[in-house]
Amino acid sequence: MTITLSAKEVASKIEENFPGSVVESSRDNLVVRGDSLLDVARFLKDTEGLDFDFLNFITAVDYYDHFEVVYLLSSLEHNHCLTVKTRCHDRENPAVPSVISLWQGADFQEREIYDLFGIKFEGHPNMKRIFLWEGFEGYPLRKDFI
Amino acid sequence: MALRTEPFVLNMGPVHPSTHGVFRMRATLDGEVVVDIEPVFGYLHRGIEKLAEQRTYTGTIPLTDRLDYISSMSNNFAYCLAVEKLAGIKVPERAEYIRVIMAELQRIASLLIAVGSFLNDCGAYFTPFLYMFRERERIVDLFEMVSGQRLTYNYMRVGGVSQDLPKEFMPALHKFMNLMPRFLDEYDRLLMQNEILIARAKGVGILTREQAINSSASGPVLRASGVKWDIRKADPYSVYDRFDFDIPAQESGDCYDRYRQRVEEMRQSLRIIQQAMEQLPPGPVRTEVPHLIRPPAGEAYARIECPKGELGFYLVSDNSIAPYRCHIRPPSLLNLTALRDMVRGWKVADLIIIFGSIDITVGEIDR
Amino acid sequence: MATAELDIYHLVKLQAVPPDWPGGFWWHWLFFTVVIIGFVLTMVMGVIYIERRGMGRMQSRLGPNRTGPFGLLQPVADAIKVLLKENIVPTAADKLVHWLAPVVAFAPALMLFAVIPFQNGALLADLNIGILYVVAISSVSTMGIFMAGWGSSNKYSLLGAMRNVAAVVSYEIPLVLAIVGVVLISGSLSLNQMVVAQDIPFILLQPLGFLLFFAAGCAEINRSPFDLMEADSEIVAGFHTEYSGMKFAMFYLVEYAEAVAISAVITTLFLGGWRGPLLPPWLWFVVKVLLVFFAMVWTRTTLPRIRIDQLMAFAWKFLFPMALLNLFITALQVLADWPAELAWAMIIVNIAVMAIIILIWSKFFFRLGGGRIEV
Amino acid sequence: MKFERYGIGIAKGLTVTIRHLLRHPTVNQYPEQRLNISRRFRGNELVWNQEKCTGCGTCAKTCPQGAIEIVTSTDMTENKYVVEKYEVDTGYCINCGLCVESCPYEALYFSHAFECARYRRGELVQGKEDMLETPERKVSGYFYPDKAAKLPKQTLLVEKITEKR
Repeated sequence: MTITLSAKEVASKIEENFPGSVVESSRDNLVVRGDSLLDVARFLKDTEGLDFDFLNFITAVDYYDHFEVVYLLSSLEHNHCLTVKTRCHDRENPAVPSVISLWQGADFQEREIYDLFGIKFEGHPNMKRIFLWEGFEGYPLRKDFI
Repeated sequence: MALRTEPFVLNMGPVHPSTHGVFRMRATLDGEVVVDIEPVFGYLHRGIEKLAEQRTYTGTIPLTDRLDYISSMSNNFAYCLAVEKLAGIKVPERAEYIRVIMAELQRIASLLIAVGSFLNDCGAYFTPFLYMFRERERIVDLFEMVSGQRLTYNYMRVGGVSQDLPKEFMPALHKFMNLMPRFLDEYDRLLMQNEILIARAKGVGILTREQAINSSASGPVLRASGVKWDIRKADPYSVYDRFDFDIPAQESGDCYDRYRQRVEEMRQSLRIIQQAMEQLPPGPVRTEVPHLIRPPAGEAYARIECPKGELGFYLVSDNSIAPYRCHIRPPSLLNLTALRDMVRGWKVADLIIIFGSIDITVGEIDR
Repeated sequence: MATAELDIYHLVKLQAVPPDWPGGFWWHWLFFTVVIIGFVLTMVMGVIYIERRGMGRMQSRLGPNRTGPFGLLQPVADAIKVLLKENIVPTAADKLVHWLAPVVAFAPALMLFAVIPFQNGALLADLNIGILYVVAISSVSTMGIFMAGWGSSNKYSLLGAMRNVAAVVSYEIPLVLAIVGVVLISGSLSLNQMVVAQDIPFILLQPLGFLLFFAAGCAEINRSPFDLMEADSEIVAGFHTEYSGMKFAMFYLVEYAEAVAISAVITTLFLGGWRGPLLPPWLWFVVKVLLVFFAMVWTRTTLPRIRIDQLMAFAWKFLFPMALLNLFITALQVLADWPAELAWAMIIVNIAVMAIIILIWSKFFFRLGGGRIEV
Repeated sequence: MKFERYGIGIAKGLTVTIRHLLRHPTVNQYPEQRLNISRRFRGNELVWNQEKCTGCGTCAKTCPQGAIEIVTSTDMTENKYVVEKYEVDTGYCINCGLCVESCPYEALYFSHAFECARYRRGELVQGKEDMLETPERKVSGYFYPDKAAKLPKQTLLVEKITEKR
């Protein structure tokens, strides 16, 4: 049975290594600050007990005042999974560090989020639209795009 | 004196006999050797995630039929699981078993197409494809008897299934069950040990274990690379923990192993259906769920082992009648991530086979 | 060998049909030209029908049965449909080469039939170097196919044409060596004499030669497992992607005419052309040609395609050495002057030799390339 | 080709195809031989029962495509709205069946006919009058088991003995 790790204990571990990077950690969601996302992700992937080697999916949700990028990580040997979120409040050009260096699976999903939400992922080699054509202006999945 | 050849770009355009739908690859070739490949998506983008935000929870079910239109029963299943997890709805026993039987029949039908089109890409001139469609026809007949349609079933509802099985379903399923294993054996005799196919597919397009995990591949592609990871065993949903079946896995992760992996999985699905038929309890098939469900605000992610891999629905609800956000984890798109590394250095003919062995449906890639 | 003792005098008496049969030379020429063209076109129609109907039934579907009784007029319907289609020439195409390619490809397929005997002595030109003429002419059609590939300035057809040239060049050698084996036994190059000399069909005396010739022949006209030139799942339709209308009909004709030609050569060389107990000789010839063609349809329905570098490896590393070995053993047998009565022992020896050579060669010597190149 | 099995695999494959020559093909000739479709078939036409329909408009609200257009007059005769206009644009309809399931008065059914192609896009719109039940527009058994019992049994490929394995 896949155990969803409780965000609290993982948050405490992250706090030790990267002070001030966890913005909010309630029972089931763990919100990490945007700029320290990459180190937290590397920490989650490489530490012995956690080793989240499988990235299930990345998606984004538009909550009008901020965007929330949701990562679901899971580990195939320990069979546990964790949801990590990060928020970006700037609506003009939101940016989140790209995790493609850790999980190659993030490649198309980050391009899709950029294409439909407009959230740029720094460090992504091929940051282009994936579904819509280059000349398309506006980002369809935003709540204000009618 | 090295012969100076400069690579040219070959456009395996949206209209190409073996791109399984409107999918385009810009392949840079040096003679016959593939130097680089860049997939181009978006020809079938219908914006299903945006549409889902304007439809009620029940109205989105016909939308999920059109995602991976070759296995729409599994899409319904995943979506209904997600909504039930979000709203905390309990599904009656009989509905659970009917869902398992339908999902496994859909797995066989979808894997039949995957294997049929892979062998057709290898060059066996349509024969395996037509044999496969003859067997798929028997399953689609059963689906038509139950749901009324042959491709977009729209059979499962939040809280169970829309209608109970008709009387003549079980005898027909019994007939199908004792016909199918013999077909799979005949199918092995046709091409499994064929020397030409072995020469063409063995050792071609190898996806190593680490590469598969790192590029979030799932389903037969992941298991063919030697990772024994199947959501029906690792994270059993619905009543899958009551059946005993095993997870086949191959070792080297080349095209031939993916083909063999899919044939093995069909045999395991037959075992599951056999057990599910015996344990099918009587009773209601649907809990009383209001037509316009208003799940409490929150989010939920439910995933199933669909024929292509791990299909998941991430639903965010704000206690209104329509989902606030509905993200679909597309196994076909994520299995394609490693296509570029698998294909570089092989020939044009291998590019087609490797692409065929990943088995994608464009409806699920572009959503 | 028994046949080597037959002197020329005896051979001439055997000929039922005198060389210039219906009157003078010109009558003979006119009669046989009409017969050949009529024969090739009707055989192509029949062969298209057999392929579509046979493949249909093998794929548990019906195959054409709407046009005419049992769908017999389907090839005619195809021809009319293709003739009425618009003749599109791509703008960037090299007009002349594009237009000329089908003709250059079709002419040799037709010319091949000049030396094929329908009945004892009944052939357009009883050349005494018949088989050499066949080999020479059959490689001219590659020019046409390459012109088509280059002329239509389309990347897919260029790939198809390049593959065709590579395949035909490397399969010419096993083809010719297999023929030399037969020539050694029959003692003459003329196809007519070969059939006359076939008291025992050469397929029994030369089983390995037959297999080599069948494989190399299939590769030459890109059928069954070697149909890379117009591999529809990879390079759309190979060299005739950009052809439509009349020109496509010509290429369609070329493909099947060459298939009939190669089957005709196989029947003449190995299955004892027109020789057969009851039926009239020319009917035997037609039945055997259709039988060999059905074998091609059968392999085309079942076997997947092999890759271009495997095609080359198969030609150079498998067929070519086997052909040399076969030639060497046949030469030994001819020198050993085997008595005619013990012919059946010869058959068993040859079949055993074939089995041994294939086993040894495929077990130890034949390695396939890895296929992946560091890019 | 490594022939380590000396072509036996190829030979086995060839026997499978040649054996198919002796078997009965699984196809049937559509216009002449017709199969019975499923009793629950969701044909691409709707059948509407004028008496039972109270004009509540639930079907129009449930349709995900908004293909049903219903206009009722305001006067209530024996607590039923008089339906003036009831149109289904079968061009938009995706045959999902949610309207038939949601109708509280069982006034809406699917039709059992599947040959409803039209030449003009305008003809796809089904008006009020050509949605009533007629002998050739039979009612499909989708969601109504009693109506399904009256329809002919579905022909299944499983039961058609086409080949002995």
